[in-house]
Amino acid sequence: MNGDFLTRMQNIDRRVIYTVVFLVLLFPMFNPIGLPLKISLVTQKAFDAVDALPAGSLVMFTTANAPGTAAELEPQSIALMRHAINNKLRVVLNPTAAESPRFVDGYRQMFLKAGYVEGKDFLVLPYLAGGETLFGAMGSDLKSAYSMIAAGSSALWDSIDGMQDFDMLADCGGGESQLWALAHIEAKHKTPTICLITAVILAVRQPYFTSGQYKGIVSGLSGAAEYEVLARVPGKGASGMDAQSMGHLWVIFTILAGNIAYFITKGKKSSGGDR
Amino acid sequence: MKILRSSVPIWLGVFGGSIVLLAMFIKIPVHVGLWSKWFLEWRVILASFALTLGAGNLLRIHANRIRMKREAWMYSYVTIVALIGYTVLGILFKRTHPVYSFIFDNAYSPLSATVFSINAFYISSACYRAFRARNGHAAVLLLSGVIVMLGSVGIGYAIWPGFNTMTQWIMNYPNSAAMRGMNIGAALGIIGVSLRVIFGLERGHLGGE
Amino acid sequence: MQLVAGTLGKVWFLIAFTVIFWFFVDRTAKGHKLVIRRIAGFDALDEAIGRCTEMGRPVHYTFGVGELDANVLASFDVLGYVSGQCARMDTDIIITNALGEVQMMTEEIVRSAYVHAGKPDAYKADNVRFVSSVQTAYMSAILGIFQRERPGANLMLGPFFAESMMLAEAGQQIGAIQVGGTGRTIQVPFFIAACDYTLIGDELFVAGAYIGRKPLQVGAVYAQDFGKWLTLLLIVAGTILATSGNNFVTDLMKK
Amino acid sequence: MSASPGVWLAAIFTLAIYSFLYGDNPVYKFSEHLFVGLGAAHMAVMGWESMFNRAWTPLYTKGEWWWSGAIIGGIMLLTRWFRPIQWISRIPLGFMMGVAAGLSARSAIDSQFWRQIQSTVTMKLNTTNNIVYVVIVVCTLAYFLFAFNEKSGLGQGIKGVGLVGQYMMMIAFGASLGSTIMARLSLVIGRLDFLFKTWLGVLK
Repeated sequence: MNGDFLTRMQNIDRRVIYTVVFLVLLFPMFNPIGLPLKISLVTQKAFDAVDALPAGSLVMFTTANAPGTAAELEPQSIALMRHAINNKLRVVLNPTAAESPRFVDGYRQMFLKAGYVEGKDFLVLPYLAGGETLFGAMGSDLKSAYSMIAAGSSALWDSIDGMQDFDMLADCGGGESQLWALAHIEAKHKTPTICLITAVILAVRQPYFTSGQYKGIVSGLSGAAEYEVLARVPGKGASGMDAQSMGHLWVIFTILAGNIAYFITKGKKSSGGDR
Repeated sequence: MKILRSSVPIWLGVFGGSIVLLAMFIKIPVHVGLWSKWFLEWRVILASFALTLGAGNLLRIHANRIRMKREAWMYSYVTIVALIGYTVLGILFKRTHPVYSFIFDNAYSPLSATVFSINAFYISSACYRAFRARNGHAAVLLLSGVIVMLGSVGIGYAIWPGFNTMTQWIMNYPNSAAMRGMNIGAALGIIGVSLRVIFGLERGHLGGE
Repeated sequence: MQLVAGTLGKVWFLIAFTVIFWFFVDRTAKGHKLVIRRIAGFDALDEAIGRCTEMGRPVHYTFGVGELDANVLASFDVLGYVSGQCARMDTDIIITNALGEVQMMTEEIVRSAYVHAGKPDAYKADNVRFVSSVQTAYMSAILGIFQRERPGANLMLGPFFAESMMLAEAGQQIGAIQVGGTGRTIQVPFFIAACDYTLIGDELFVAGAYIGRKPLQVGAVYAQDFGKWLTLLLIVAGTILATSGNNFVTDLMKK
Repeated sequence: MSASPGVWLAAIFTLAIYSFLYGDNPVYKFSEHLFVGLGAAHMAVMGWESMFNRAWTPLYTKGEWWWSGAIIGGIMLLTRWFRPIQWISRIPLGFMMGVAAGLSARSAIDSQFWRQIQSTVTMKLNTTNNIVYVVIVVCTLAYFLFAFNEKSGLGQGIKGVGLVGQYMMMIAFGASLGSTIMARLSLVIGRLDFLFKTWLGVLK
């Protein structure tokens, strides 16, 4: 190894890194390694909270799932829906982001296939814009927030007076909706709340779990995998975990290699790409 | 006329902002709460209207691009056709129309998911550069980053279970505490900036000084 | 008038904040010089614009795709300054927007900055662009703009979501000098990783005071600092008292 | 290999976007421009639907008159398209800014400021972890003090404490970056899963 090689390595073409990321992720998808899966406390608690609900309990599922984040949120949501179906829970599906209604259609099909009756065992609310404002409106008066749903059109909807009738609120998204759920619904009605989130925001949501405001958190693809194991509903989450581990290993390797090269060539001038 | 142009927008902002803020504290008179509710709802509708204007701006820019034959102008036709065609389809035939759903599922969704996933490549190359122990700050960043990376996937646990414990600790203490400090600071900044609007002192966004 | 339960403390805090705000506004207006510590991110703005002028490349400015909030408003102060400088130096500035209302406001800000700089004709309406309110579509368009128009500086100040990483890395790839800043603290790490200068959290909100030094804005910074001193006091006193079993501060804050 | 035209289309778009990682090219340009158009259209459709559901229907069928404020404001915004009366659009714009400021201040005071302090002051300094936590909050906050003279003794002190805070923030940033890599990799895994399982069918 000479200094030239090391300098070049520090300023390695991005495309090399990209290609290896692809390969490293693909390899374990074809050759599963079966690395251990450790169930984290947040997922365990989320599962426990749902599992403790007796059959017929009413769950509100607010989702801000969007194509961009679906790779993480969709496996979680599907695991939760299947768990709900197995435990015979009644569910109100509520798309809260403009890109979510298509995903909710998918869950609707799942319920119909499982023999649920729309309007009696489960319900799909229309999408309304508003973000935080919408959560505020739901918390203060659910029925008037959705006043466009005519009375008598659904037995389930008619039996609900407001958020106080729900036994659980599950909020799914990669944005701020979990905070709105806390501020406007959990704080007001003490509805047990869990959230399904992208792994990125776990760091900032964890304090709310510690304080007991969330009963549990399903976070990222690993959360989905753990939930699938707990609820015994195998799905996409578990199959991606090996690839994740390998991807991580590669990133750590590049970082270490980069640092070693940096220290050996330290003092020599490195050109570009190193700001 | 001058008042309508320059002062009315500011004072409406002052009125709207203070009602929304006061509604947090004041229970009686009841109007404050009711008006605040209305104002917040109006804002959502107004944002939808503003989005239409945004789409109009997009159309104008792409039309100009075609007119002036700027770089990559041919592609502007694609944007214009997609924008007008898909909007008409969605409004006239509703989102539930099979063609609308087909495009959403097989063009919009994969495009969106793939663009988002480019983040993975970008973050790995950014980390490659950022995680280099050039100075004290960078060394600290590097160390905590690598520990958390190892602690959050199965392979780290397989190498040494301690990574998992350390990750939990970093997340719950230094990370959570520093984030809290930053949040409190930022909150005060937000309050300062917002009050300037509520006091009617800001007018740059309305073309004023 | 009746207060909502549990908000008395907050009301008093806001009143104190307002009083201090106006007190310092008054002082600065009367000519007292008030000091603010150095913030490298703002000092870098001129360097960034200067480099663009030298290289003949445009400046790119963005607020990200977040909602219209205090982050955007603080960023407006910076935009006003930057677009004025660009007008003076005859450097193009491209602004990309994700919200209709912010698009309209930026049009006003940039246009009036050009007018104030004495170059109303140099204002290019097509450079204040609405791109998309869909986060990923916005990202894909920016990737394209960066490759094709090659901005020499990329200024990202506002309420960012996941687009922060992509914007910063894409800018890094074309060798743009970058300043990133957001009050959404969760996005700060990505700016740290890929930007030359980062404004962390509250630093963004002193933009107006730091750049413009207008009495009103400097007053707000002093009020913000008062809030921080108060917080420090509450935390130190509160935790020490709590350790000895006294819940005075906790109870006080519940009122 | 899938026989569905939809899957093929999706696969082509996936590859088109990934081609940008190699470099800008016509296929990417096409996809990008298409996506920008579709995105704006979808938002317009959702906006229209929401406006209709949320404002127009209650106004028209239930006589909730106050929705008319939003609709009139919206129409005022549209004057932006007509130069001579463009200034009218500033009226709703000013209103929107005010409401946004009010809402921002509201959530900042409550959840970001007050409640964060509240949950800190209840901490008892009887475990190392709690002491570490409180010290870090204090140091970080000190970094964000602005109004002081850097040359004075007090200023030097604040700067010193702030420097410790800065190091603590670096730990937090490192942790965020580290945990984000995982989240982002999942997104690529999702796409690879689609390409090799749904489209090519070579992955079981």
